[in-house]
Amino acid sequence: MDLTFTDEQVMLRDSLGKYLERNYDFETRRAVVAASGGHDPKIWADLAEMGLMALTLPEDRGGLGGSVVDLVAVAEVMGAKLLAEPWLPALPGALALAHGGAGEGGAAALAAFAEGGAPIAFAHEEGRALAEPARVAMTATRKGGELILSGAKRYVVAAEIATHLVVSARVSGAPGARAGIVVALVARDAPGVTLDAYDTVDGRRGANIRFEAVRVPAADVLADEDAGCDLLNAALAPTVLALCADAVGAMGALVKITARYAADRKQFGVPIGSFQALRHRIADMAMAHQKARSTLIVTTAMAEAGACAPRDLRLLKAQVGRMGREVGESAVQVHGGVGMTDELSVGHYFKRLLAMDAIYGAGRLHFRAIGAAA
Amino acid sequence: MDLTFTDEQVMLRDSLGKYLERNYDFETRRAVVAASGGHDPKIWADLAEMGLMALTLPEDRGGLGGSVVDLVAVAEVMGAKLLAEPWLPALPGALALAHGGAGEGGAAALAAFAEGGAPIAFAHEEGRALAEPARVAMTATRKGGELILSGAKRYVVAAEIATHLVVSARVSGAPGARAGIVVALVARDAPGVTLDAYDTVDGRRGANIRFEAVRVPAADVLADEDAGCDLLNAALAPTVLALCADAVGAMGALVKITARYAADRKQFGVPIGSFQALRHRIADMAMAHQKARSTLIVTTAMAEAGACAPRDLRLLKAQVGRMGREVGESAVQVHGGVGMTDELSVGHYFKRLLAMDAIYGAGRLHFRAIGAAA
Amino acid sequence: MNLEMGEALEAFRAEVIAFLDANVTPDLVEAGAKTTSVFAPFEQAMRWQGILAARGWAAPNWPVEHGGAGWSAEQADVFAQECERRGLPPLLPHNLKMIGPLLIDLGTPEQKAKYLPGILSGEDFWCQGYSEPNSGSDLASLRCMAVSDGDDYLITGQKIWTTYAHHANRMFLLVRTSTEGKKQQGITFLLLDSMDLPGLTVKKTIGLDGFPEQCEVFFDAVRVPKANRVGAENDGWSVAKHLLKYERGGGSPGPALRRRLAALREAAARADDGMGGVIADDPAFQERLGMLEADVISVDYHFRHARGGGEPAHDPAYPSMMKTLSSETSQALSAMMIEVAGLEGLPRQLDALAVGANSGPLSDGFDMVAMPYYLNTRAASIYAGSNEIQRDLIARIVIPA
Amino acid sequence: MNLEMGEALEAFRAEVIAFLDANVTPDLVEAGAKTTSVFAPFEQAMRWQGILAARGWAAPNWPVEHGGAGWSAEQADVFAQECERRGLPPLLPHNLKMIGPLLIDLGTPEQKAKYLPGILSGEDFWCQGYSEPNSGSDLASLRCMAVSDGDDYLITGQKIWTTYAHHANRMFLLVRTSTEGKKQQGITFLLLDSMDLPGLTVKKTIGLDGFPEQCEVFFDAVRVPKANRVGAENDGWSVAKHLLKYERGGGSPGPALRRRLAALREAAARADDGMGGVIADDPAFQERLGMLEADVISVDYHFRHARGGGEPAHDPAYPSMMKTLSSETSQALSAMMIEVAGLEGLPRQLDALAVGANSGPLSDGFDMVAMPYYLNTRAASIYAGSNEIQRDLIARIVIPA
Repeated sequence: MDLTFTDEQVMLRDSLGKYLERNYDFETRRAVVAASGGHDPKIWADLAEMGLMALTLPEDRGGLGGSVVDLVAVAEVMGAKLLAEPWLPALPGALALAHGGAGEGGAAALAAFAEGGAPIAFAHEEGRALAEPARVAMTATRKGGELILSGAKRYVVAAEIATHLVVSARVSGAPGARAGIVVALVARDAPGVTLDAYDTVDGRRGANIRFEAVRVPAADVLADEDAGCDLLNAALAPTVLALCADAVGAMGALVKITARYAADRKQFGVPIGSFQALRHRIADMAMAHQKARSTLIVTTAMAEAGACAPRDLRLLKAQVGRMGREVGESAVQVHGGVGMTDELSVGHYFKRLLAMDAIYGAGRLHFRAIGAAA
Repeated sequence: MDLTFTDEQVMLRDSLGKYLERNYDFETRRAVVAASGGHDPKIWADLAEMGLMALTLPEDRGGLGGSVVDLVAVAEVMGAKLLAEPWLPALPGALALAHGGAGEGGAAALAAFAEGGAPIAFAHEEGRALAEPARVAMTATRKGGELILSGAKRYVVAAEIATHLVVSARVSGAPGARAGIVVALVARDAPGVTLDAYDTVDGRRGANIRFEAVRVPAADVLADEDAGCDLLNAALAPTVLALCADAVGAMGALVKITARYAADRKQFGVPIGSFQALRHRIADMAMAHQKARSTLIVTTAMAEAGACAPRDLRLLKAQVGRMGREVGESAVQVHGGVGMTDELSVGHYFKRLLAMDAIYGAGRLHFRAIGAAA
Repeated sequence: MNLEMGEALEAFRAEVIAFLDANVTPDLVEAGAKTTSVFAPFEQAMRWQGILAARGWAAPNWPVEHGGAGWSAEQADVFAQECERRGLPPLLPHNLKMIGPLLIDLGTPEQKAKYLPGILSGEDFWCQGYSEPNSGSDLASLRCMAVSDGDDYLITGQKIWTTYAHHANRMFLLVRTSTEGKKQQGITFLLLDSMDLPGLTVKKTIGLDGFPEQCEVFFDAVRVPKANRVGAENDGWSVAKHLLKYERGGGSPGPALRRRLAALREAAARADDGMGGVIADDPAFQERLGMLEADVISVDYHFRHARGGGEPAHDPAYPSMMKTLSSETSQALSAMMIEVAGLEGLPRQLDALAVGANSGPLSDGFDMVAMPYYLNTRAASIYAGSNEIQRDLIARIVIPA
Repeated sequence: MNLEMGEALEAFRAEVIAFLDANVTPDLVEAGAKTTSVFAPFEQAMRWQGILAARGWAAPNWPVEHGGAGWSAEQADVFAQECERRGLPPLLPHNLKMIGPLLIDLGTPEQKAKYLPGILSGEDFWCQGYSEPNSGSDLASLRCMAVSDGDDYLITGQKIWTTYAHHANRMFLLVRTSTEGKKQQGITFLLLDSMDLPGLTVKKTIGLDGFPEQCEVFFDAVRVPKANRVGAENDGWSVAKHLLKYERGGGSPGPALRRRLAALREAAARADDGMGGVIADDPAFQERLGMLEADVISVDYHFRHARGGGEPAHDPAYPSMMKTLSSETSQALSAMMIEVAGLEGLPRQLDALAVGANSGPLSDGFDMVAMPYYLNTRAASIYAGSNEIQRDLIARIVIPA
């Protein structure tokens, strides 16, 4: 049993970490978020240069053929550095394109993305978040060789800067049925696609998207109703691992920042970190982080070994969400008033963790599914 | 709005408290529990002498006509002093007799009890505890003018020393239906009644009771199927208030004992009560106690004013159960190893609180009912 | 034990309802719905205070001679219930629960005459200058100096976490007038007649929720007459402690908590649960909601128990307990709010949250309010003495010396 | 990252299964089911240890030259899984995870030769004499004295919370040999060859669950050869700290937690929920059970992560974290056990809980075990360094000096 990163992975983490330290301090991030919703073409290009867009795409699709361990290795660093670039939101769309039956348009979009071009936005979420792909409800109908999409998707991050959207929809069956789900590639400016874009609490740009009789040619259907659910799972499983890695990175940063603050900040003539109540709270933060991180690492190793069931992913996602909120709440409390302001990074890490908990299904649904069946 | 006890109530509390301080220290209690399952005829007689058996029975049934506030006033003292006598377990049976259509036998049993005679055991619980009387499932059939009881009751406290049992059963309808429940008085040694008695974790004697075609004459049916559920509620509502008062008394005692221990016990050369982690834990215990107590007092005042709905009682019962477990767990933790032994009163208070939480419906069911409808 | 009920109380309720029918305008209700803090939107909260003051109901608990309503506890509950039912915004506590009661207790006759009318009517709004950058939990270490200059003081220094200072036209504050002796000595309590005094600057602080609620206030030789002192020079700490009594657990937390709980219930009854139903029907949600409601009610009852003369009324730990219990209950409530909102809580909708905004919420009002309220409510366990400080105070009372 | 899987591992599993098929007797399974503590019933636990020792599997993690099995982490997991599946009792940690590894590391060659065989085979059982009435969390303040007398020490004093001392035939303990200098100095680590030495008395302590698990041990001039000392005189504190490493988070908490979780699931699937169904189908219960299971798995993974060479393997806070997390997870689990048992957890069934009892449980085995286990498990956050002490240790590592 080996649960360590390889030397190559460690090097990649180090070089990404150093790059972000040099080029992406908190004030830079603040400026990028304020100016352009978290996306700076220069930083995006640099990340692509490091191979991060191509990292886990298959080699025959212009990728580097990296593993989920590679993905987790870099995503943890991005979370720790609070990267607002839509690398993670672009991941499932790219993976769906890479593993689905993409035609020429799709292949071109993917190749462009891999080289640092526009992200492929993933238009999948509905309602208050889908706890599993089988819950997709937005409808699609077949007409001739085409697919007609009608309905709405919520919280599509980076849709504004994407050239394409990967969209999940249902041609048959009721929400909950694995069969009947299709996945399609849609140009972001295709007729009938309307974006309602907004800032998100965690410094990104999201959009609710309406599809009104949007026509998708057969070549752009990435998976039909027999394969749609599997394709979504294939795209989402690495994404959830990366998302959890990002969150674990953020938690680790919060533990460090908070412990440092407790050592430096004085009240009553002594560091606040000398008060047992705060010491214990910080100890709890450290435990929550370690617990989440070990769950991440072992689950990642299982995924790498092909032994990670949907239940294992649910458990990871739900635990990281729960621990993340705990750690974020404690970080603010230990910081006191200053932790409540927009000035410090603490609140921004916290909101990133909250956003990650909300997406891809509320923790309560995942926990219940775990509790319902061993 | 007046939420204080009257002078008379304060006097009664004081005299009961003083009596128990003089005659019922922890070692005496230990001896009574070990020798006779928590019941000492002399103490029982003294309590009756103080009017505690007759307290809330109607004046026309030999009682003192006291209010639920009187009940709560004395029960809190009993909990604080860890009284193992089955005063509380005998309450619902006596109230059912007092408010039901008891015949001569019932009237005699009640009169005897009021004067310090045998308690009337309440054979009502089934399964893992009934969250409301309407869940009664044990069956009864009518035959001629008689009622025939068949089935089992669980956790009947003081059945061994009772001359009579008050038994709830169902003649029609499914569990959950309010209609169809009867309440009957049964001699404890009636043919077909079998006791399987045991010690309980909180120092009492309980019994599981089987009823095999037990015949009940019409005169001993306290309430028929139209009135059974109401009679049970009339018996249980004051009982739940008293039970919660007892638990609140126990919680208050635990807070005091634990705070005292923290002040006296030294480690690392200082009282353990100087460590902030334990100080905060004790502050939490004190808050839990106060929160439970205020819920008790306001609910009692509402009951006295005739404005206490079943939902209010559920809320009280569930809160007291939850807070009680919290306080008990913390008391043991603060005491450390010595809190884990049978030697100190701490563990006995704790187990009393656990037993009270388990009876009359698990907290989770009460909380859910509260959450399900405003 | 005795609760007042019956006809007289119902007659009073009718009176309240008639008054509300006549005076509540849609912008007030909108302000109530868009309250994402314990502090309601300023303009509407003050307008509503003015309306109530005109009726004599702005500060029902004040002594009647100063404008109180002379209500029984039950009448106060009825009034709170009816306001809660309409979703009206809470009044800001600064005037009515802080500086007003303080001046009634400790102000000079001149101060009372000069300030109380504006405090009650809402013509003035007072902000509170206590915390400083290095004096938060350790408030007594404050260093904002006031130097004697004839009949005046000259104030130099800085305050922080001054809620709504950018809306205020007056301020009460603690300053250091002596550096001798214990740090609690040498503090003085002052009143500022204006926020436009020469040398005074207000700078807004943006919070986690994106809103400016707190401010920094800078003083550069700001001149204040000594007549504006409350209590003796260097005795401001005891004045502040007197005031803290009102601040911590002084008011009932019940109505605000119940109002948010009702909103949570309604939202859960609309919100899809991701499994084809609505969240309100999920037994797991029900169980947790029931636990939360029980806590809301227990906290409310603890307040009532004290008000009804029971043991908590005489418990020195009561204010700290109420502060701790009510802040943590509101935090638990806010956590369930973002749980119900789910993804819909993630868009940042600052514009739509303004009262009178042209744009509506992306999904609905509850979803829009949930996240800002959750984030803002993190402060509840920090301000007015952090909950760690409160637990220390409680332990000091509960654990024998 | 790499997990071993595949045929070789499955062949090993078959070997384990065959061994268990041949050697597991009903009383062992009964002892497993009636384990209401981290400590299994003594007689069966030791018999099972003997059976495993004969096969070379009693202490798989020990160095192979001392009787270890040389298993990979994955093999150890397979063995644990198969034992868990049959509900076998856990082995007692005193011999195998405490004094054994300690002597391997720090014992003299003579001590190793003399003691290790009996430690491994289970012929001997060693109890641990650490705590004293006034030295619990503050262990270093211990006062049980050992006075030099030629080649021997004479021990006088008292130990407390000595688990299974009434079953033990040997003891390792800390004594004070000097009162000079810091309290951590002057402590010596000794081995007792017998519990029947003149002057030695064992008194059982009854616990909350009604069972004697802990003991007091009294020493009145008990004679011990100096050759029975581990480490140097007055250097026992560093010996004890070395041992603590094994005690805190040394073994995997996974198997025991998973076994109890499985029992909880099975019981919930049988237990009426008071509303006409079974508890296992209650979504609220499922949600909480899911959270508990997630915690059980996270704790288990934290252990695996360390064992797999990841960051926790090098984290000085790891032992304290494992101790805290595993103890609090077992407590949460025990709380759900009494919730499922409900009223059926209230009868006190000490007789039926004995292995080989004539009487069965009043309802079923799970209900009988739930309350004693819940009560006993309160100790998990107290012994081996209270969780308050563990959090202090973690904070010392996490917060920069």
